[in-house]
Amino acid sequence: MSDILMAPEAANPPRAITEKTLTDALLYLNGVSVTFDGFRALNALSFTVDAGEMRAIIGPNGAGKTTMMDVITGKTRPDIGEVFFNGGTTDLTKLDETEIATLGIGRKFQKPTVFESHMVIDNLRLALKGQRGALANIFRRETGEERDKIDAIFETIRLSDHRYRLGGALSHGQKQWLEIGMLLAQDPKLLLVDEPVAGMTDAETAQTAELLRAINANGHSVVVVEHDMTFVRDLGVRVMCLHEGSVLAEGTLDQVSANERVIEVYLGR
Amino acid sequence: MSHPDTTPGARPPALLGTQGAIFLAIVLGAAVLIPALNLLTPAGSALHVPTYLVSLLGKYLCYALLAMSVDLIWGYVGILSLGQGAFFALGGYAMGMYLMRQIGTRGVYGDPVLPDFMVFLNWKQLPWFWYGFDWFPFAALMVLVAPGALALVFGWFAFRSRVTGVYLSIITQAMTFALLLAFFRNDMGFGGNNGLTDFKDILGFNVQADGTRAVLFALSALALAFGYVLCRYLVRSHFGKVLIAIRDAEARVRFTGYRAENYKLVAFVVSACLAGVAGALYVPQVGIINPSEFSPANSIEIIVWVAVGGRGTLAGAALGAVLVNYAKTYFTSGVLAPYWLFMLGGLFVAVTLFLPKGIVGTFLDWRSRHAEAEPDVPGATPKPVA
Amino acid sequence: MRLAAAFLAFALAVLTVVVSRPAMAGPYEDALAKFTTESYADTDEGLGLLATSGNPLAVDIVEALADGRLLFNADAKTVYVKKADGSLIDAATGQPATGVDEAALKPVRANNRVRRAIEAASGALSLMNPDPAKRLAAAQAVFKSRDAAARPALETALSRESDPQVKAALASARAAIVLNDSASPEADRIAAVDTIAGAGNQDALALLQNVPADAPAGVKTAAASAVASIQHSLAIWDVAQNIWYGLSLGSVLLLAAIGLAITFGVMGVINMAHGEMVMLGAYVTFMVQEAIRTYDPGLFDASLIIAIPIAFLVTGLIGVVIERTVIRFLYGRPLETLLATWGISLILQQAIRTAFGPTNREVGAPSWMSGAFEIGHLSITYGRLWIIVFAGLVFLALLGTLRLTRIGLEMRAVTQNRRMAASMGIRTNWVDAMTFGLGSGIAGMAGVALSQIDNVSPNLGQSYIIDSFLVVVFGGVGNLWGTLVGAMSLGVANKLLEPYAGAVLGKIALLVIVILFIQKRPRGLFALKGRAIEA
Amino acid sequence: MLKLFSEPGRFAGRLVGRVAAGAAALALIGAAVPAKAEDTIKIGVLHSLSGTMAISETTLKDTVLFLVDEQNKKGGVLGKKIEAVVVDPASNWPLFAEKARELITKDKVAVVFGCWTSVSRKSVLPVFKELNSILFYPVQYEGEESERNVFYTGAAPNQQAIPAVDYLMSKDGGEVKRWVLAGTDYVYPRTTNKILEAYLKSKGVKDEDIMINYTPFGHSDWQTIVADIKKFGSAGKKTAVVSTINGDANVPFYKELGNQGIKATDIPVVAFSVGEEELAGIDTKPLVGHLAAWNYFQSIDTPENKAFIEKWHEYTKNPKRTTNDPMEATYIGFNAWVAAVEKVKSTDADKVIDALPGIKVPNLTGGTAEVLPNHHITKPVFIGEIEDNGQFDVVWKSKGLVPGDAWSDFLPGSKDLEADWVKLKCGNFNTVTKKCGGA
Repeated sequence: MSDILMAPEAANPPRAITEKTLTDALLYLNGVSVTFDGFRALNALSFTVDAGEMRAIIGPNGAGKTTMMDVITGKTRPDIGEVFFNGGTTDLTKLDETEIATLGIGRKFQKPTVFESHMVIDNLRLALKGQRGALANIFRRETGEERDKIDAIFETIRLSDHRYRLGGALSHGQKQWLEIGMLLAQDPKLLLVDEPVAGMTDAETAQTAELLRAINANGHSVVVVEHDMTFVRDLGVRVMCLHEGSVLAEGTLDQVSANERVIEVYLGR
Repeated sequence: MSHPDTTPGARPPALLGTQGAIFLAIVLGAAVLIPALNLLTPAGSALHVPTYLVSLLGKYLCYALLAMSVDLIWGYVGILSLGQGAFFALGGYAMGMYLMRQIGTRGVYGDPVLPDFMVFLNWKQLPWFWYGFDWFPFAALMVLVAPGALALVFGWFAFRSRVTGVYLSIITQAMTFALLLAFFRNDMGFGGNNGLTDFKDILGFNVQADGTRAVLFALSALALAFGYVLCRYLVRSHFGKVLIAIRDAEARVRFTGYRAENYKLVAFVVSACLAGVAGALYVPQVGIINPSEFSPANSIEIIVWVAVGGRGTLAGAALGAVLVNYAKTYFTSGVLAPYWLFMLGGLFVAVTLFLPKGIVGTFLDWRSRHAEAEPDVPGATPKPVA
Repeated sequence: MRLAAAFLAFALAVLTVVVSRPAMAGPYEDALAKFTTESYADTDEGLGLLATSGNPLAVDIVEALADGRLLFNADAKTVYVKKADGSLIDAATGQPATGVDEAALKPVRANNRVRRAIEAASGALSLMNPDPAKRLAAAQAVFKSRDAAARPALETALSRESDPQVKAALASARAAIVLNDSASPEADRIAAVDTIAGAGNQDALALLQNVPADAPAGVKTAAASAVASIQHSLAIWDVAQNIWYGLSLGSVLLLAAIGLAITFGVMGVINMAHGEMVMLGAYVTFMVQEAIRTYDPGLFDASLIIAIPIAFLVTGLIGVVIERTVIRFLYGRPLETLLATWGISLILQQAIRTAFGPTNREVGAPSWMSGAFEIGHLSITYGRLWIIVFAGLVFLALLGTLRLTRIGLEMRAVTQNRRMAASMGIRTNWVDAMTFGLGSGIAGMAGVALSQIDNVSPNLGQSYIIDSFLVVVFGGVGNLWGTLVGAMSLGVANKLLEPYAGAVLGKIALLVIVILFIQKRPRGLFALKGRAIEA
Repeated sequence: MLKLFSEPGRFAGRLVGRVAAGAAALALIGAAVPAKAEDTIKIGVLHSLSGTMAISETTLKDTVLFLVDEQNKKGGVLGKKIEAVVVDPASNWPLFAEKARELITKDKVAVVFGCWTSVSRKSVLPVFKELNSILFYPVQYEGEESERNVFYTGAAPNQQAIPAVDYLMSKDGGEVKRWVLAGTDYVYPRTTNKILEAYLKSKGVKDEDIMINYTPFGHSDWQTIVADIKKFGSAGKKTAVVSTINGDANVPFYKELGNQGIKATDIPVVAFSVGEEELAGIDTKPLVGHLAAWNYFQSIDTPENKAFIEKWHEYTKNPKRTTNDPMEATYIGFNAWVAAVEKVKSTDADKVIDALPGIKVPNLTGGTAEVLPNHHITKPVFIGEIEDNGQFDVVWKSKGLVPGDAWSDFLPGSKDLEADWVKLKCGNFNTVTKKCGGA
């Protein structure tokens, strides 16, 4: 718990983007702008995420949080700006969702989307890292370690008792977890998690925070978009505040929430 | 009706649930019994099945396979093809061309090579695309290749440019409509509106002989059984799970790293080939193939069969095809003849209103409500998609 | 030549303004005799003689023959003209006939051959008719017959003609004669070529292409160059003509599709019964016309105007009923709507078939919708013109309803966010019913227009449903402008393709083009931003 | 079948039972239509009552029922009442074959009256051959066929198309020099136009004076084509259109002719598929003078026709109901069959088929129709001009009767073929190879 709070990069002051960071940064956005007929969703957005880092992103509605995820996952193409992955080796703007996903970027949607008419276990089976080819999957058989992996994930997301229920039959919170579980199954380098605790009870929220920290602990980089400040506090990681499509402030939650302009934006003065 | 997966770490699910077993039992049973009753029992005996009925049922079975091919892509991938009739017809034409070539000099003009319709429109020689069809293996191959290739090209374009929903449905309809117009043209060399007919024999057997009919019936039944097992296997494989996932949340599937378009394409092509086989078996049994098989109305009717039987249940699709077509046969003769369209139309409205999941779908629901059990077929009762 | 002589004689007779006295037994009497033999050949001859006779009664006789009022008694070999009031006039004397056994009278029959003779004769006879329209017809008749002997008559007529249009017609008629008259000097004939070339239409072209072989070289070359220039200009006009055809086809597509743009485009109901709504509209037109024919034939020209609102109400009402009884249970399940409406369409078709019989019903065209006029060499038929206008009006009306009226606002609100709209106190059920009713009603109005150009049979709807869906999808579901542009571009494209590819291949090509286009723009021409109908 | 699905549990043990039950269920389908009493003679009526062809075929269904009614008033045939079995093949060609089979094998009808389109006839042919029954086909068609089990009471091309062209070439017809052959793209127009083309060329018409145009079924936008015809016709030579345009497409075609002001005096259109029934759907005032060639017109003034129309109106309780050529063909076919049955005192197919050639029955236009050895019949040919009342005014009539010719002399493929079911017992005897061609 505490060790994660004291995680080294959490204390670091905001850094300007330099060649050095480009090479070791896992994810690297530079001057990304996206415009939907007139409305600027992203405005010269630049930031980096390092390998193994967990980053929380806050910001009022329309700050461009979801658009940012769309850009990273290839759902939306930026008008200008560069998006690099793996220390600048891969240009994400050239790839489509599938390719980006196979590169190791997993995404959890704001509205939990699991495969409702599949059993929970099948949801995980589908997400499990491995063969993605259509023809090959016709004759695919489930291997022993795949089964073990799934069991492990079930442990992590605490849904072992629900494995044979239909995804659609789960509660909202359980769906959120299942979706996170599916992300784990994909075993991505980077998880993009959009409002994971929306509509969760406080208990569930706390558990989710723990879960994400655990995930981050065993080597996954995580970017969490969330409104819920207590949750962000629970995460206790570097926070970045977006506003009108660009970074407004960055630092620990306390630093950020102390920031004049952030307060202005939030309290709309 | 216990699901094979209820114990952790169970082996992959058995291929057939009870439902499938029953279905196969009936189909295979029919494949044996009907021809037997037709050939072995004397006419007039209570058990005798008249030849008329054999080829009628044979026709139903071809429709059943066709319906199943639609269910594979509509029920499990959410692709509503309003052009499935085109694949059926192409398979039928491939077979029809073989049968035409078999007529040889027995045509009314006694021309050894040219089919009659070419003679009286005084064509001089056989168009290139008719070559090879006198050789059965080639024709049989074309039964799969012609529809398969069309599906491959069409699907490749449509799926990778992510045409979905009604847009996809409408362009599939446009596709079959274009083919309808094309095959109507006598210049195309497929016999125009009259199509191909007056077949003599298939692999040396007279198509009109009772024996041949019985065999064709049995083959149709086997094809249906095979089609069922195939689809069943597909939808229960990892591949099939992805299909259902695509139906329910395509974007999610892409973000999970699957090439949704490839999965759709494979399913689409398989379904087209099944439809082609259905058409190929259909032609020798009804004795004619003509462009009306391409008409969009036909393709819509196929959808209706599936909906009546129960979408996403395979067996239901087949059942729906048989029931609706039997209703058609029954209503179109006798006193009801003038009113049969009322009944058919009424049936469709009633089913959509009162059995939205079709006969089998509704039944499965009813059963899983009573016997606490997971649905036997994954996604047996899909949420509405288009 | 006989006719020719006729024209000459008659023309002179008129010129010298001699009040011709009752003729003795002569050509006129012979002519009458010819009408009593029940042979088209004789009737033809009779018409010739009639004109030569120079008898003032001739005109009446020809007119009477034209509209079947010329009666004869085969045994008595007597001929009578039946007046509009039913009274009989003895053709021989021109005096009212009395004590005629009408039962023994038969009308003199006409076939195409006789009708042609009638046209020629009345043409020659009415070059001086006070009615300019008649004179114009006469001039054109002579232009067709190209009879050298009519030339003097023409020239006098020309010298007296005041109406420019008629004058031009007379001039080209004369030119046509001169051109083919080997007697007249080369200069005149070349001048004639120019006059004809001036007309620059198909007839002129035909005339110039068939210059007699014996014509002097000068004439031939002049004709040749004229032909070239005419062909060139006509080629350009052809494109314009095809575009016009395209627009009119487009307007038909628009009418057929625009109702669907509401039920399918806005509500997301895959409405297979849409075509039947159009069909019902056409049958309403038929019934309205039947009623008018039986009760007040005078109103016939207004029949369509009357039919439009009735069709709208009837089909709209049916639409509301369908929505309330079936569709409303199927919202959010677009495919189920496809099946249900397919069933409904079968039922409606068979219902009409049972009620009206399977055969076509006659829907007449009001006078203001028949005929054509020319702009340059662009021939425009009134029927098509009005349909285009009507389509435009319907489109604007619909646009207005959606944009400006309260119900329109509520419709858009409901389609964009049902629950929000409901929470704002909009009666979504009612709005749904109204929307579907509106769509159906508009389809009905389209039916009124389509009844003018297509079969009024139970199958009417089927022939439009596919094109309608194609138009809506091509234009972009849920966007009226898309439907407009889609319909028009498909129409024009079709008509521009047709001359080269032929009707069938053209259509096929168009379908393929649409399929490929959808690949490029999977949401149609005018993709709806934000929440498109994701059926 | 449903019930089978509702049985839960493992199936292996019950396999046998289920199969039996399944077979039973299927067998039920067979038993669906109960057998009828044998004191009547059954005849089949195979005309579409729904779908696109209902527009034309429904009338023929009524005609057969009307004729049966008349015949039964006279005591039926062989002292038995005739019972008509009506089915609806729904304009669906495979369904035609299915229904034909049903009529013959299940209802055991002695003869079938039916079909309109060539494709429906082609579709049922194999069935009639296989089950050796009789079909009376009442519609004018492309010829090029003569089957033992079929009797063609409609016109062959030489009984309709060629006389019409001859008429237009004559002085009365307007000495036409330039021809537009416009048709719907299917076998009948294709063949007819091939024949006409050959015939016109044999009459010295040049290629550039023949324009051939095909349109799809139900073609509704005729602007371009009518404009083309107009252009083609304004080349200074007398032009006519020979229309083999089928059913539904005619109404928009004629409406367009009217709109573009093509008068019969300028470019007459002679049609082979437009009868009183089709005209009922059009305002004929703009069409006066356009022609049609048939072997019967409602307007023909003979006592037989008067009586027929009177009874027809009585039967249909509709004094406006029109009659047309295919109706007369049905009338002839029906009476010919009755005569043949009475002659051989049996409804046995073989006997009747052999008896039919040579049978003479009165037609409605004052002549007699004789069934020929090639299973076609003799017919008079009439050419009528459309009148403003939707009827035809007969302007030409053939001298005497024209025998139907199964194989056209103007087609290379068929000029050597000859059909004779009496002497040669062959429908396509090749006079060159002296062999019977077909199977």
